[in-house]
Amino acid sequence: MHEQFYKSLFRIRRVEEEIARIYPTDKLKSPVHLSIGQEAVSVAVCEALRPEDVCFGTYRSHAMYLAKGGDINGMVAEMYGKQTGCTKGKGGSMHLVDTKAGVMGTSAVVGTTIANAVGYAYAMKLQRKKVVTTVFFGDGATEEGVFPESLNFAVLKNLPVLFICENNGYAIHTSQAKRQGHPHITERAKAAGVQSSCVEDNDCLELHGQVKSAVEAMRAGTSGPRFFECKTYRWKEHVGPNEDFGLGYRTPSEAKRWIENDQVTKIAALVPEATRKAIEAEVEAEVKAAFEFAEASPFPDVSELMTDVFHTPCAATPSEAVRKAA
Amino acid sequence: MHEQFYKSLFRIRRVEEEIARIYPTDKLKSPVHLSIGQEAVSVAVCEALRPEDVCFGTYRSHAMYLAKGGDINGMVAEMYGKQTGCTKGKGGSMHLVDTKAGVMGTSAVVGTTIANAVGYAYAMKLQRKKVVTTVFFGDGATEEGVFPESLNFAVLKNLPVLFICENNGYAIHTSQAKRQGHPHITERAKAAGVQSSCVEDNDCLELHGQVKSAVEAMRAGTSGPRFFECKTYRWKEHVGPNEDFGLGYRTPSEAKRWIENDQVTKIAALVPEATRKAIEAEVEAEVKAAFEFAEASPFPDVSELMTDVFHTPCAATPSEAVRKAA
Amino acid sequence: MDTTLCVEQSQTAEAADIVAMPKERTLTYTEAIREATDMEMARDPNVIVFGLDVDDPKAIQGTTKGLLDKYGSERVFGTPLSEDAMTGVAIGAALAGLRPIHVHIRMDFLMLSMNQLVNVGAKSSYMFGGAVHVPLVVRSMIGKSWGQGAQHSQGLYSYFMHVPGMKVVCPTTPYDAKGCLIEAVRDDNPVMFVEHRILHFQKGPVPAASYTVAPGKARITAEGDDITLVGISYMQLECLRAQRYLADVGINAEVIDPIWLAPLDIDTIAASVRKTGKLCVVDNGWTTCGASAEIVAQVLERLQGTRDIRVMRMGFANTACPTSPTLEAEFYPDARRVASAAYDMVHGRKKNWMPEERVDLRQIEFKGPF
Amino acid sequence: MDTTLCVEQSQTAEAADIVAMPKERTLTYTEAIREATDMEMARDPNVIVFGLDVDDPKAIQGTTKGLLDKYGSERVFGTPLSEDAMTGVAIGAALAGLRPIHVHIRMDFLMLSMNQLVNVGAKSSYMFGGAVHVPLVVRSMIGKSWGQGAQHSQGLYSYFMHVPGMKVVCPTTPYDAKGCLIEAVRDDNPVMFVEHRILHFQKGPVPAASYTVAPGKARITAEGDDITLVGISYMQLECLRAQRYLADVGINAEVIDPIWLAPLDIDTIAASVRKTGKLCVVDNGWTTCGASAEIVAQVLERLQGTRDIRVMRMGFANTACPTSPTLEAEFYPDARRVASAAYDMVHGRKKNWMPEERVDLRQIEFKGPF
Ligand SMILES: Cc1ncc(C[n+]2csc(CCOP(=O)(O)OP(=O)(O)O)c2C)c(N)n1
Ligand SMILES: Cc1ncc(C[n+]2csc(CCOP(=O)(O)OP(=O)(O)O)c2C)c(N)n1
Ligand SMILES: [Mg+2]
Ligand SMILES: [Mg+2]
Repeated sequence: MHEQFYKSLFRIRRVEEEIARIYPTDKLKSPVHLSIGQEAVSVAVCEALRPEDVCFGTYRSHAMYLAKGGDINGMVAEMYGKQTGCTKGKGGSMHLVDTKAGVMGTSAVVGTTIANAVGYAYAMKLQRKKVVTTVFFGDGATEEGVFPESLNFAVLKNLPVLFICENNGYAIHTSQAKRQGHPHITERAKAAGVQSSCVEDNDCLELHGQVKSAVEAMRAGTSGPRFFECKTYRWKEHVGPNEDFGLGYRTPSEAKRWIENDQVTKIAALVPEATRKAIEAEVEAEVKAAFEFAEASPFPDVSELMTDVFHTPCAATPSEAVRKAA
Repeated sequence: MHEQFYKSLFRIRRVEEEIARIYPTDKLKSPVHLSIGQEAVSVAVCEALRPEDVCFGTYRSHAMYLAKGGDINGMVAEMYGKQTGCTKGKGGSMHLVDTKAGVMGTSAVVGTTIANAVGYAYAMKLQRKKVVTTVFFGDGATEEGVFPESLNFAVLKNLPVLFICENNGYAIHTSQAKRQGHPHITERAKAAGVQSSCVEDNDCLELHGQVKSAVEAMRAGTSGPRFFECKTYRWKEHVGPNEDFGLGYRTPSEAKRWIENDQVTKIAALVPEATRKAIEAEVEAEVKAAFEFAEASPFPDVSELMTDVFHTPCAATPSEAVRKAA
Repeated sequence: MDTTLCVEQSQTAEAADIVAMPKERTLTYTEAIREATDMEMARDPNVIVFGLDVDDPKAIQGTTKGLLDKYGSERVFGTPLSEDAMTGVAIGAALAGLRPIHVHIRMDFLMLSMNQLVNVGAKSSYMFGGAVHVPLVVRSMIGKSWGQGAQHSQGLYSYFMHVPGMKVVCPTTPYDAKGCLIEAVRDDNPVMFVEHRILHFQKGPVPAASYTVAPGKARITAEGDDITLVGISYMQLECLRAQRYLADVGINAEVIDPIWLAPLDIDTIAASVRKTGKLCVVDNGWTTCGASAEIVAQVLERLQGTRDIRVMRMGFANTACPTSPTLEAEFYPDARRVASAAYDMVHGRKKNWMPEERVDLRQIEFKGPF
Repeated sequence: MDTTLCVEQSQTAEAADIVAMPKERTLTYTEAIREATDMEMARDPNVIVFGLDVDDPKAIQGTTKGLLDKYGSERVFGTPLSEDAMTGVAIGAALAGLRPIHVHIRMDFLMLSMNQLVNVGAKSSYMFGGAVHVPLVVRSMIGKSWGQGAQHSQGLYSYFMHVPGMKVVCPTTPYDAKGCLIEAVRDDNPVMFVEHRILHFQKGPVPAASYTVAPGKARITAEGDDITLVGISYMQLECLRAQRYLADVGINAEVIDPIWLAPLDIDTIAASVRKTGKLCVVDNGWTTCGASAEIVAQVLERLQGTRDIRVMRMGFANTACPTSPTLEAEFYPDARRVASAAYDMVHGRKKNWMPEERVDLRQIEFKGPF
């Protein structure tokens, strides 16, 4: 188990580090919202899920995409704007998708996928599929009306949906306390009737344990929606490859405790060194290959501009007036 | 005090009974959402307010409008669609306003005025005015995202705003339990950080007492927002003048306990008979006069159609091309 | 409304059987919608119907009546008052392969759903590179008269024409209501299905069999050479009435019902204007950046350089809808005012002609409360 | 962009002093906005500024920089992520006599505010019979390039032109940014103030004094007789560049900046088209039911029967905005494509001419992350 966790954590970290490294070359003309520091949440949750389970996310979902099994080549190529990207260069870093892996899409408008996940879960329940639907979102998203509205419906219909709030304490540069009159998200979820808990300290294994039993209960049909507030921390700037302590809205000393508690390092320590080395070598090769794949891939042809607007091409406009009935 | 309460309650009841009586004549070409049975909430709250305090409401706000001191003639004439109506025939029964009396407007889209009231309260606080802003809304409105969003901002800024939820158990024909996974509105308000309480049984005096001390604390600057869930019951159909037990979504027996607990009757019993009679005579005359006023008033001239779209007339389109600078 | 108008044969392969069907069966618009929904629900277990009050005793003017009993509360359910999230739920369910019909009793309330509709529903197919799609139908109704007022009367469909990725349909007859709804349910993309509360009362022939009315095809509902009247949604009725008034004075108006606003059958409209040289678009919404602006612009784009044309747009007065009957009457175009304007266009100048009201062409009176 | 363009004198009484001011002072668009806000906040204690991140270190591209220190956190504050309620709060505050400037870093997010804007803000003055009014300014920004994509790139101002009761302004120069914002703040009605992220980088002359740029007045930014180019928002820049390309081949394009889309100065546009006979509207949004449809329709309504005209609309491709640079380039009109289209219009047929890119007319490159 630790091997798997470590591989997933390390892989996410390395992909994002590579993104950050390459970013200054301007080859990735894409806004990138890095998860560095927050990988533990996605890994803890996705390791409790099966391939057929489904996740929705946000613009900050590189970690979820990879943890859930999304194709690494498709993701990196997408950031390069290449035809081989997971959306063929149409969605970019904020709209990752890999339906085969159960990544049902991410959104750049805060909060939107919360409701989409609930609808997806409704469909799964109606179709008697034992699929668990998960949605990842930030602390800021809980301020949007769609959050309580979605919780209410999930409770009303007792849906197997997992709400994962990645509380990194900030929305862009504004702290939770400056945005929430009563900054206790878990309490609000409970008041909506959702069984909820809060996991402090970005603790990957603790969160995993709790999520696992929640997911099992959902599969067994003995649990409705569940909410987890996952305290975590973003190491880099809100969007882009750099650190941002210079901006002054937060301090390096605040970050210190989170960095010391880095889950990539923590879980690494639980893996025997030889295994760890092998994992790392494997991941490095995979990451390298993904970036090479992306670089080598072609840009989409301009003929792609107008495809996919509709799922089936819009019926051609008839060229003669429609006959009037006799 | 009981005299005043009774007068206000009886006056609202009688105006609405008249509306219901006249409705079949089709003179009131206006949807009417009667408050009959729910008057106690508006009276309990408005009797704790001063004329300069401000209220916002919904399409079901005849009671609030009258209890807050809105002009009775303007209201009845408005329902008749007359020029003398409180919005000159432009808003109808769902958009009552009387700024002089502190009735700042009502809305036909559920939930909208909750946020408007919070904004108004923000302005009052910024301008150092000792005004309390109140908003009335139904149990259904608490399902709209605007409700928790508004509570959060009110708490964040510690605003003197009174949230009055008239919980009549239904949204149109759908019971609260069919719409709310966890039908405990007060709990949700508390989880948002608002000091909240629930008053059962449509109890006018009990509610008044609680609201009065809340309002006094707000004026003294020692209280932020307050929330009251007021259990009450609508006797008539959702919209229109009739009873609707025939529809089958609720039963007369359910209504029985509320009707037996009618606050108009209850408070009447606390007023000496002679005073009561005098009040009733006075009210009857006033109501009669209001309907006569409405009947006698002219319809708006068609020239009114295009006035008031903008507060100051839109600048005329210039008739020559604008000179280019040299 | 003349029930002999508007029945078109064999628009689709499936509709072939219809030709053989007796034409007499008459339904109201609401019954046609109910029947279309029922048939699609029976055909496809993925079709579900939800929205505020779809399962209540009034069943959305009867359009969802009986569906709860027949299909159960998992496939037919009322919702909390949460338009934003419920639209997101509808999209999520559609992503999972359901074909939701999400019902709104007023188009005005869609303003709470705009984020999900514009930013998610309309864009998902494209922004995910075709990996997903959103087979969603949104039914919404336009109110009119009896003091509906500013917030219960809007026809805001141009918002959904504006954004790529959605289809928009405004059927005006029971026949089209049924055929377009079936088509919309089967479409793999978000379709905004626009109803009008006054159209709900219309009766007309509706085949019992299943049939579809294909997107992007307008219908010529009356032929004529003198002027082209395009009537959208409820205004189609007023245009047909105006056509009668005009016929009384020897003017032959061609009346077109676009049915689908997106995709829009500009071919049919432009062909008519090529013939008549005069186009009056009567819309059931505001004209500024509305469907009428689009139709006028497209017709000009088509016909420029080929012939001189005259155009006119009619629609809601450029204000919020007032409630007083005197103001309301002035707010909306009606048959006589359409006829009067068309008369002026045909004569090339202001003639101040207004037909006497004909009893048989009077508007249906809607009696409240709602 | 040519900084000698676009300074207009004495549009208002107040602007009289400006004539005497030295013309050299140059600001960026963002500085102009910041200055306008600062001056209005100093002038009127009822002016407040709020919105997500207005008080954060980046201060909305600097447009709100320093205001928090100067006016305090009661008048300048960031908000929760609650666009719906915060728009309602803005309206409520405006009803109470404040003059809020509500800032949104993306126009796309306004889809969450539509209910309050369309159903409450735009309608309150009318539906309450003039008893109240809503002196609100909504600032919103359109994104472009660097993979902003489907949900961070929309120019949805036609939604606010459609609904009566709102004004809409899209200033394109620092001069107009300042003058229009001051005007918007003083207007007693809701004003949608539309910015563009690329325009933010523009520099131009901005008088230090206070002045207003009045609603309903377009500006002719280049004179010419051969064709009229109307460029909206950022597309004004592309039109001015196209004008240069066309000048190189002997075509004199008249370029018009409508500045205000509601009220729209159709007089100026129609007068130009009366002269040139050719109108190309280049919009920074979709064309269907967009501002370009409205302008084309209104020009035709004005000029029909007086002269033959040719029209063309250019705007976003009819799809959501893609992120890949190759597709993005195709999605937007640009100077060379505008020039090419105008060239065809002037020559009356397809000529397949496309100017060589001139270095001095190249687009500003926007470098991400955002
Ligand atoms: C509806 C909406 N409003 C505002 C924004 C701008 N925005 C982008 S990310 C963000 C912060 C979100 O914070 P949170 O939900 O905590 O997620 P995090 O970025 O911390 O992961 C904001 C305000 C947006 N994308 N969508
Ligand atoms: C946003 C919105 N959605 C739906 C409606 C339709 N509608 C009108 S009243 C109503 C019920 C509201 O219930 P509640 O808030 O409990 O108020 P009550 O009528 O019981 O006083 C509904 C759903 C509306 N007016 N606005
Ligand atoms: Mg966060
Ligand atoms: Mg209720």
